[in-house]
Amino acid sequence: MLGPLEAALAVFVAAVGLTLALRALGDVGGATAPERLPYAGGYPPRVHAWSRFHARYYVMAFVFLAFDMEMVYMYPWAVVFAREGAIAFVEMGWFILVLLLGIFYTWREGGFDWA
Amino acid sequence: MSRVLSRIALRADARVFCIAGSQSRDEARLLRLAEGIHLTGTPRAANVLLIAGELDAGLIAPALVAHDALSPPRATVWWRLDTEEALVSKNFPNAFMEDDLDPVPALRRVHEELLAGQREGEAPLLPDVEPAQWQGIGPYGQGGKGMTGGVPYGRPMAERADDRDGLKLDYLPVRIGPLFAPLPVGLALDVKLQGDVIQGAAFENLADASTDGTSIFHRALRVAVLIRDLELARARSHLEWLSDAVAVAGAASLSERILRLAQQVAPGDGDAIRAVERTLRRRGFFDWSMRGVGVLKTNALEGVSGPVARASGLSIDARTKEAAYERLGFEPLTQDAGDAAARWIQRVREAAQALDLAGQAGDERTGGSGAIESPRGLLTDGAGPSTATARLVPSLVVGMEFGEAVATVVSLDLDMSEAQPLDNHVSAAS
Amino acid sequence: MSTSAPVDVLFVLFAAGAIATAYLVFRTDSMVRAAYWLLASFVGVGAILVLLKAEFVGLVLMLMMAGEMTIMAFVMVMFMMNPAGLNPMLMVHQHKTAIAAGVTSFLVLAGAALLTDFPNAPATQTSRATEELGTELLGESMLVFETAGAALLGTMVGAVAVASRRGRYGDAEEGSIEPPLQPDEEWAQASAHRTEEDEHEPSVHGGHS
Amino acid sequence: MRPYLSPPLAVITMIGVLIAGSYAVAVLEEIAGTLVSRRPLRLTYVFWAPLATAALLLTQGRTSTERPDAQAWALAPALLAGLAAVGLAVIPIDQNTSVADPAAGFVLYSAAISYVMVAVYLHGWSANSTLPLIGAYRFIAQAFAFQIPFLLVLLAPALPAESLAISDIVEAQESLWNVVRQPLGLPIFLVVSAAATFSLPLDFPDAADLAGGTSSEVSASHRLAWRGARAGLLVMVAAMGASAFLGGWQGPWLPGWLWVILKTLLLLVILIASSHTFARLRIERFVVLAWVVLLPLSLVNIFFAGALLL
Repeated sequence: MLGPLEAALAVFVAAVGLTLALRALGDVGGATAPERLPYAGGYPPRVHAWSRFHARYYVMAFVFLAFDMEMVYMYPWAVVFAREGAIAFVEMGWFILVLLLGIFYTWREGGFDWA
Repeated sequence: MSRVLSRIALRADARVFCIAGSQSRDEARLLRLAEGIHLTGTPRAANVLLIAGELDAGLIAPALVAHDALSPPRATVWWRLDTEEALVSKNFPNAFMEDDLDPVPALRRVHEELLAGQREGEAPLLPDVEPAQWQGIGPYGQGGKGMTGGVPYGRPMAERADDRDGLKLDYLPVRIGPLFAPLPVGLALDVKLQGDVIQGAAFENLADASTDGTSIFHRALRVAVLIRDLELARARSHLEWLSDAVAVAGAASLSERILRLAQQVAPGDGDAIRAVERTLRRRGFFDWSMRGVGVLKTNALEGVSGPVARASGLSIDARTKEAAYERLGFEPLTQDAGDAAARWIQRVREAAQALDLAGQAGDERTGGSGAIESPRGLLTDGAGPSTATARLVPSLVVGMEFGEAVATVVSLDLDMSEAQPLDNHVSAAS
Repeated sequence: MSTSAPVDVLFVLFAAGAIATAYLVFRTDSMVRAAYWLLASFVGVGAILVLLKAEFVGLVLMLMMAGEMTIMAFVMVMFMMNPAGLNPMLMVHQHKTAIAAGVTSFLVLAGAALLTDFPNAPATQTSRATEELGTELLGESMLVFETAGAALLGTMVGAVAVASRRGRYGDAEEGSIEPPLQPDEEWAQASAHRTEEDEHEPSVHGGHS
Repeated sequence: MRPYLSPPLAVITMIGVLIAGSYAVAVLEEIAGTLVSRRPLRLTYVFWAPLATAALLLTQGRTSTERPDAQAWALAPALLAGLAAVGLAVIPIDQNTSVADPAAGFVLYSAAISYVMVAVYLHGWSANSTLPLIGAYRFIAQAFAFQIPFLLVLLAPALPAESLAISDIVEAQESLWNVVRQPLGLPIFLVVSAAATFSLPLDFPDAADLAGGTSSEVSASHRLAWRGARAGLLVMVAAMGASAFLGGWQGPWLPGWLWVILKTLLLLVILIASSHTFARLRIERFVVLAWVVLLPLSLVNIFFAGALLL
């Protein structure tokens, strides 16, 4: 058996299902064209909003990608830290320091600014 | 089941989307303090539309769009505020008419009647016509040809334009306003959005130009009025603006408190306002939120007067030329930064100064000379300060993130009804 | 090998879900949907890993993929025309080759899975796995782990250098303009020349032809 | 095997906790708003308003927009509610009592937090409308900025516990709560949890300057679902803060579950009060602040916590 994860799964499925049901309780009013107009202050939009959206922070997204990887190492490290002691401290310290260099570099290059 | 829900829902605040004609802004703003109703920022969240006063001709069409965006069952209340014309009643035939000074009972009644099923929800007012012919066109009948052509689902798709970081992605031409809650009534901002950054901007003023306002400042153009009353009105105007601006910054409850304070201040209450300044500073409104946003250099300020000019370091104030103010020892306050934070601080300090002046003024009078320093700047016969200030908007917001642009426009304190109707286009600079 | 019925049922559900959502990635026209169908497929795989008692690895897979697939979604929306599929289109290219490649690799992998004689070593303790991983990382595989750090730094610097247009030393173009051919020619002229060339580049437009 | 509730019992408990939690959040919001705006406090109104508003939203008609991504739109609030439920489920209710407390509970919780980004992005994207779309993209930037500090600051309590299970993390605080042992932890956690729940002063995706952002096009039952799910999220982070930093069920005199509720309420009060206190940052500045200040600070916090153990 799955143990606690079984309960977690059940809870997730139930919450999603019940919220979907709750949302479905309200009937869909407003099916005519003027009722469906996206609202931005009283004028209809000239084009569809779905377009090649220029996310200004793409550089940050790539840095996030690298850091997200790093998190994977942090979890097992945290568990064994107390037992491994100083060596774990130094190893992770070095690892993090290297990554902090990356953050510092990105910051200096303006990578966190809106392009 | 639904009857039980309706009975419980009776206790809820009525969700009201309020559209104020540009002459009724002050009355409409006070409804934020009312109990039993809740003003929403978007019509989707409301089912009662409140129209305050007579709508400007340019606001009728947008108001119809807002009406149809309400979630059904919907109703309209027209709070007449003793207007004579009847643009509203012509365009909103089913509107519940309210002549009373306080529209809240009428709003509650409509809300309760809707819930009890005694009042039928209004049908949409605009014709049920798709924006363009699309059904059956294209290989799948979706209205488009090719990858980006046609009008899928009745609307064209965005086109591409160069951007400042060398990418060539789509831009969205969008009209924000004139009934977009954070912006001043009547200001329709036409922006070209690439991502959330504004690449080109223009605006149209949809408010009716009003040459003869009813405020004490308009009266002071012709007759002498008590400085005490004039300065009190100035402080109120600044505080009411502050209440709006704080609400756009997200702090609804603080906004309410400031609006209440605006109603209660009396001549000599300068210290109460200085306490507000300290509160705002402590909470980060100046340093976190508005510092460095929308910087105005003095050389860009042609024709601009009032707090906007003084926050950029120009010491111009029509009051300095008046003997009465000289007797009171009036000195205009200025600041150097010229950013949104400076404009916020400028108005708060001027409100405090105005209350101090009002406290000392005694029976001194001013006015009648055809020019007066209004809260927004120099007001003369037939020309208000907002004309020049509004002209700054397009060039100022280009290159800004959307929220920054909204904060900048709010910090200018525009009254579109005193700005000349104009159409000002500025495109992307970079 | 002993498994219980609910685990089997869940395995079948997640496996079928992973395959079905992976298939839907190619059946939708919307970039956002495609990215999140792929995410759903990864979640299915992660859930299977959890069922295989690799609790930590499975959950971390789910955790990471949320960020990764969101990045994929917004980058695809950024650069693909018609990103929401308002005009229907085909998400696959080179149909036949793709199908052949897909079927072949499926057969090879399935064959490998079925024909290999896997050791029968049911996992019993789940709580130890994370610790073992940690000990491994800090002990024998220390060099791998630290190399990963350096590699991630390289990734970051590379990503920033490639993607960022503005840097400490000014706009990216300024550095990327090749030196003039003639020694007396100005750099600015060379750059003006280049910009002109760029503008003649044919624009990629779908529908208007 | 760790103790957990059987699935039906777990579902009933969690649904109850979520509903009660959302109600508590709504009441606290109402009280905070009343106090800050200096309105007179009407207690009957305060306790009735959330219920009445929910009923009102359920009687209204749900509107749509032109060609929305209808399924994704419906999924967004449901996913958010599901995440709140899972995140809450891993938090122990009492000594030896948890709804679901897996060995890698902390990883499961982190995963739930990172899927908030998916839910909010879908919520804004699906309407095919400009303002929600801007809100959606704002939240991606916000999520990239807060996620790493969020995970790091919660990792520090795992060091002394030598485990990724939340109950072990609570247990390890028997002698000293982490709020004392890791003084940087709770403040950083409060900042990033305001970001994770997109509540003021970091409510960028649903901000007032976008007239509601991702929720500016939603009405009726959808609005109720979204608000309820967001309130659930707030409870979820507050409960985690109570367990990771304030010793969870540990405390004298009172039963453990009551301590959990009281500590969670305390953090909810702090979060909601600060949302009525501080001004909103600009999103561009928050991003830089999170990377350049919060992230290094949370690393310092981890190393400080580690050095104490050596």
